[in-house]
Amino acid sequence: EAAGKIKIALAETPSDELAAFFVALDRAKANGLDYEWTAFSDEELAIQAVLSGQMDIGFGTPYAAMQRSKAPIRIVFQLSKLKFFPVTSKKYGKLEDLNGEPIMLHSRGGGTDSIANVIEEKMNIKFGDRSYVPGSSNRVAALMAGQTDATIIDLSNKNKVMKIAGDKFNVLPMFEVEASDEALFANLDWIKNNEEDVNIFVSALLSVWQDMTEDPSIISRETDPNGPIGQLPPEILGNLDEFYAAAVQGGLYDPDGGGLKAAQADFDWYARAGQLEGDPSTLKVEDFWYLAPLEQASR
Amino acid sequence: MVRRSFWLKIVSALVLFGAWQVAGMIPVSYAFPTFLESMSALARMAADGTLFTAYLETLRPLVVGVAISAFLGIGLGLWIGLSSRFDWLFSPIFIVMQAAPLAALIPLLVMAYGIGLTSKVFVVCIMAMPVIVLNTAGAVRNTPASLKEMGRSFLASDPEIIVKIIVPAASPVIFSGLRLGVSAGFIGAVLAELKITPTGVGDIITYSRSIADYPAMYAAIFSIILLAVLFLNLLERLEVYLFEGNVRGYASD
Amino acid sequence: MVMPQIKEVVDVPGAQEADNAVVARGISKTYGSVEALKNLTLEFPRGQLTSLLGPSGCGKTTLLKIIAGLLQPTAGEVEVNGKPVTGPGSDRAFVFQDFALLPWANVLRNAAFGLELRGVAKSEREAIAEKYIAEVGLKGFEKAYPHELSGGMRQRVGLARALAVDADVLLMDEPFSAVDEQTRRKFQEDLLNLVKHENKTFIFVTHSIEEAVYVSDQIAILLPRPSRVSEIIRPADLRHKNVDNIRRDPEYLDIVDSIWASLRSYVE
Amino acid sequence: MVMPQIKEVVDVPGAQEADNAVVARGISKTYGSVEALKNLTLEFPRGQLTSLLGPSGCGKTTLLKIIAGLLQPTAGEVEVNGKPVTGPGSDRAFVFQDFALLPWANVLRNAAFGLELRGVAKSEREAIAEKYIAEVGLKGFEKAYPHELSGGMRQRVGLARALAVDADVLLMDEPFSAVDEQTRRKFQEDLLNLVKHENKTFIFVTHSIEEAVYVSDQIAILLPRPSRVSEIIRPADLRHKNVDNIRRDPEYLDIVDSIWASLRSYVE
Amino acid sequence: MIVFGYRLPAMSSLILWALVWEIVGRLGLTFFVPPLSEVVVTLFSVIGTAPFLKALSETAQAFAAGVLAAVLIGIPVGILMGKSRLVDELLLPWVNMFLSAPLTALVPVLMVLFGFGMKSIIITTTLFAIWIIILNARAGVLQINRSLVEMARCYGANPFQAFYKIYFWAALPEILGGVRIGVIRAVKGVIIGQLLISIVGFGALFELYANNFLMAHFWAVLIVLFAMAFTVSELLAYLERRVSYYAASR
Ligand SMILES: Nc1ncnc2c1ncn2[C@@H]1O[C@H](COP(=O)(O)OP(=O)(O)OP(=O)(O)O)[C@@H](O)[C@H]1O
Ligand SMILES: Nc1ncnc2c1ncn2[C@@H]1O[C@H](COP(=O)(O)OP(=O)(O)OP(=O)(O)O)[C@@H](O)[C@H]1O
Ligand SMILES: [Mg+2]
Ligand SMILES: [Mg+2]
Repeated sequence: EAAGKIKIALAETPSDELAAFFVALDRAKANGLDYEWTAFSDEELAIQAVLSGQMDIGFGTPYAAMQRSKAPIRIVFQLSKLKFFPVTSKKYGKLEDLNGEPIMLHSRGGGTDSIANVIEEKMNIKFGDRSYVPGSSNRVAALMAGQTDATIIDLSNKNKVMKIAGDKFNVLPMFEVEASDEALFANLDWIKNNEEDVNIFVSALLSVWQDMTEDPSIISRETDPNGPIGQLPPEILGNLDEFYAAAVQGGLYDPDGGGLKAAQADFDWYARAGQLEGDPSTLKVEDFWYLAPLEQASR
Repeated sequence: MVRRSFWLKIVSALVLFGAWQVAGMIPVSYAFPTFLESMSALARMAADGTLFTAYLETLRPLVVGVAISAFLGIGLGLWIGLSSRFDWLFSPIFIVMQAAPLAALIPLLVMAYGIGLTSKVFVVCIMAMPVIVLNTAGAVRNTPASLKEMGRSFLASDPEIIVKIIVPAASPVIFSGLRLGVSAGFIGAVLAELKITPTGVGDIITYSRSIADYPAMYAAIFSIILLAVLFLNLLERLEVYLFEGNVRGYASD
Repeated sequence: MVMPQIKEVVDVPGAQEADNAVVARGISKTYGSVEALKNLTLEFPRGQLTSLLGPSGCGKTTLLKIIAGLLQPTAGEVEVNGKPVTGPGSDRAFVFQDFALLPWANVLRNAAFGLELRGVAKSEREAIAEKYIAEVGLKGFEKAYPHELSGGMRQRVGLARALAVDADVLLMDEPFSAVDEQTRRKFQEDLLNLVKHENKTFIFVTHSIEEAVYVSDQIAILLPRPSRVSEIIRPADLRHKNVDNIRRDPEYLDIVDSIWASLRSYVE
Repeated sequence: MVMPQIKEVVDVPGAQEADNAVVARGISKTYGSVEALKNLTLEFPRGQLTSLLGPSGCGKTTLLKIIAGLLQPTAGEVEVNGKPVTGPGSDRAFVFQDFALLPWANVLRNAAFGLELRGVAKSEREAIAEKYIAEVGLKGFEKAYPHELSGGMRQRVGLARALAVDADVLLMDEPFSAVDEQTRRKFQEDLLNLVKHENKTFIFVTHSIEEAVYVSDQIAILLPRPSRVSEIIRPADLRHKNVDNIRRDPEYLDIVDSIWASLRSYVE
Repeated sequence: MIVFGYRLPAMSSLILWALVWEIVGRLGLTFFVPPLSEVVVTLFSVIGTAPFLKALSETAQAFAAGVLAAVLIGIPVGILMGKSRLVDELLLPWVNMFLSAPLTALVPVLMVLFGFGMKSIIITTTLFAIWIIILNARAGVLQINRSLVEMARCYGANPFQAFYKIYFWAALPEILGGVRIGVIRAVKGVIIGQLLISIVGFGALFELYANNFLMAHFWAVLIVLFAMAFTVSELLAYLERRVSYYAASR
């Protein structure tokens, strides 16, 4: 079993945002990692798949699942940070203007929901009705169709909107968020049985994340033209460089792969957001993160 | 006979729920609760009212969509069945619609009609309508010619022939279309709540899943299936009530 | 049971030509390429029963439907009570070969259906229907549905429905085909009774030579497709004879035999 | 067409009691609460045709199916050729009231179906079937499908199938009910021919008194439910008489009348 | 419809609707509906590419396996239910329930029970198709002319012979009708499975194109799917017509 392919559960279909991840996978493969991947429609499914042992390693931020279910799930790498942007019509100029106003978010209990909770707390405001539309691109469509005046969307969609119709919308200034949006996690028992694979994987990720911070264009250069990213329609591929340049600049990716720092930020964030119970300071990092592979890779 | 079939139902239900309970106890997966856990979650949600507010939300697009599909679908079906011109023009549309995997269209609907009631009603209609229209049209076309002739020979007017002969004669097939349509409508409503905006029962399912409250998720799934089955039984009652003579016994008895 | 008749008048062929309830003149009917009827002319005297006899598929039902106004002839015309037929009318009632009962309606509503379509009030039409249901021997089955009846009983409901609308002309397409021999005999006697007591004109399709001879005032023998009338036979009035003996009456048997002789040539 | 027979032997009732192909002893049959047959005993002499006559629903089909081994009697037993019946057997063949042809198979396969089920090789069974198809007058229709045939032709396919398996006993349930009167007469004559030329035992259900009298060696009249045999009539052999005249033969008419008299009491 | 004495083929009105589409697309009312011509051009550019062929083979495999399972299990079960009252009473309520239950809600359960790969998608497909196949096969057997069965027994058929020489053929028109509807439902099932379980095959393409507003691509793949479903269902409808000659006279 341990010698077989490791099974990776993605939380979305391969697209520009996953290009860096696939570059890392290619590097890991060159170092002897044997893998296969499956895309799920959302992160909850990926978590479920790892929980039930059908997948080895998954995408997402499974804090709630870790606290509630008896399964020993641990995070090993922070893939991206919660870089989301409140985008509104010209009606609003700053976050405080949204007090009592309706807002459109991804899903109840999801990342954008927690961002909204934290905004409420930090700005001391209260949003009006929250409506939920999964998928940033769908929220962009709703925004452009005038069905909502305020939403929270991810970096690439923010860039898209502002490129198409920058004159009609505002990106509200936001405080910095260090918490994880996507992280790589797996069952602790599995990790221990496959220590070597995990190490190769985390090292590859870390090296890509660091190289990318130096030069975002390595992603498009290293992308395998026959891989899942290389096969995307040219309309999408053409934007890779632009996307990663903006992402690195916007601090979407942590060149250190998260670790202790990210764990603390997450506890703080997800406790405020209501996904973790209890006082953040009493939570133990080793109950949620398994830091050994990252430490080994940083050495 | 009635007693036996009743007991068979009970026994088969017990077997199924028992299997569920056992599978949950093994457990098959951390994400698979037992039957009893799920039922207590159901009771909890029913007691604190979550379930009812959720269904208020879910039933709105469903009822509106099913009502629209039923009226429009039967009307269009009658029309298509009666006029060869409309048959030519419209039935291919519904045949294509029936064959189409409309789940894929949902993102488009969201873009076109937003996330409100409209697009959910639309999803329900799109799922439910084709089978209602096609069944009605087929049944109307297949009305026994001799009954229509009988009506004419006893001087029925055209509207009378439609109301008193064609519709009742077509009613079993229309109702089976309605049944399939309503069930497709339920699928559409749940799909809309899973893929468009998580409200109502779809919200309970996705939210429970995101906070890893699996018993609640299974309870919600169980309740919607139960509701669909109850709804369809109601429809069957209605059919029996409206067209008593259509109920014939077992062919084999 | 009909008692022996002591009516000694013998029909002279052609004696009633003056008063025809229905006249079909030069009727042709083609279905696509199938020529069912060809230039058929036939008169149906008022108050009498005319049988149509002929091989299967020769066009008897077609002729009946043309008279009923349910089908348009390709050529020729039908007159009922002197007026040309353009469509179904309240002066004619049809008893269908396949019964044509509404399966979702009970016996009472089925029997009253003709009246319902004529706008007769519910209580009134049900009273009338009940009377005729009793008359065809179905009393007690008013609430039953067609699928709960035997073939013969269903046929009788169709009969009651046609009788209930009180039309001048009754078009009956093999009305006794589904009932067993014993019941059939009873019906034949009832039919004779009807013909005698009500001044209605009956047009009757049957496959049974004996039945035709037994119940008819006039028998039209049709040729196979394309159909014309090959012969018209007017059995002498057999009704004055004892019903129980009629089947051994030489006159009756002569007619049966002559019809048989002219029909058997079509059976290969 | 069967030519007049010059066979002057008159059947003496009881003369052939010694050799019965089928014996039904004390048969009772209840369906749930419906008592269809009650303690019915009847013997079927070898090489003869026995008709069952009785009101609709009296249990004629039930008796036939019990003899065929398709139904288990509630009480009593049936012996065929001296051996008790426990299920269907190759010594009996059934001609079904509704033909029971395979609609997806052509005439040839239908006629050969009984042999097919017995595992006879294809070429052999088709040769046999072809012979019987020709015998029932369907030569040239081997490749036709049942829906392309008229009712009478379908009936003959069923007959050919039953004949092809060469069973001792032929059980025929209203075999001529679906054909029109003209064709029916021809079939009756063919049947008489069969009885004469093949040493088979026929059990024949019909609703027509005339038909029963015309074709039978012995007629069993059944009472309404619960059915027993009320009377056995052995018409004197009418076959020596001219077919064309038989219907006016006083002997024939006497028998018809006496049966009619005993049956009419059940028709209200 | 008959125009100037010429009978228009049944599906020819689709040409008219294609024209309407083209006009709506050209008017540029909404970017969700690009002109049909553009979609067709995109279709040809997409159709030979590796992702498309991969999606096609993934979808076709899941679909074929799901339908095959539904047919192989559904028909015998349906026939058995039609034959045996006990089996019928045992299974019918469940079959009816699953026919009308919103199967989409069950998909998450399937994922847990059967995993997240192809297996679940195949099972989803099967679940969408099988119930109507069972019900139709059952209905076909229930309306079977009882004398055909008796005839077979009478001429010495064993149960196995009765099954494949009588029951199957006698119920074939209904069975084919059920398979046709089942196949149509299976297309929906396979796509729903691909969207809700793991994102593979055409489901993945739809998701990708919709997320990136590639409308012409989206419609192009949708057309391919329409065409596939339509072809399969018309093929079965043709078979149905082949046996309809005896459907009315059983
Ligand atoms: N709607 C139709 N379309 C085409 N042909 C028809 C139609 N109706 C009847 N026919 C043909 O017309 C001929 C006469 O049919 P019709 O029903 O009048 O016969 P019939 O004398 O009543 O026969 P039967 O004694 O069997 O009832 C038949 O050959 C039949 O095939
Ligand atoms: N499968 C059954 N279940 C219950 N009752 C039955 C069944 N088959 C027949 N009967 C009843 O048994 C009686 C005899 O039926 P059977 O079919 O033998 O009559 P029959 O003499 O052949 O009548 P017919 O002349 O109408 O064909 C009828 O009253 C019928 O209602
Ligand atoms: Mg006719
Ligand atoms: Mg019978």
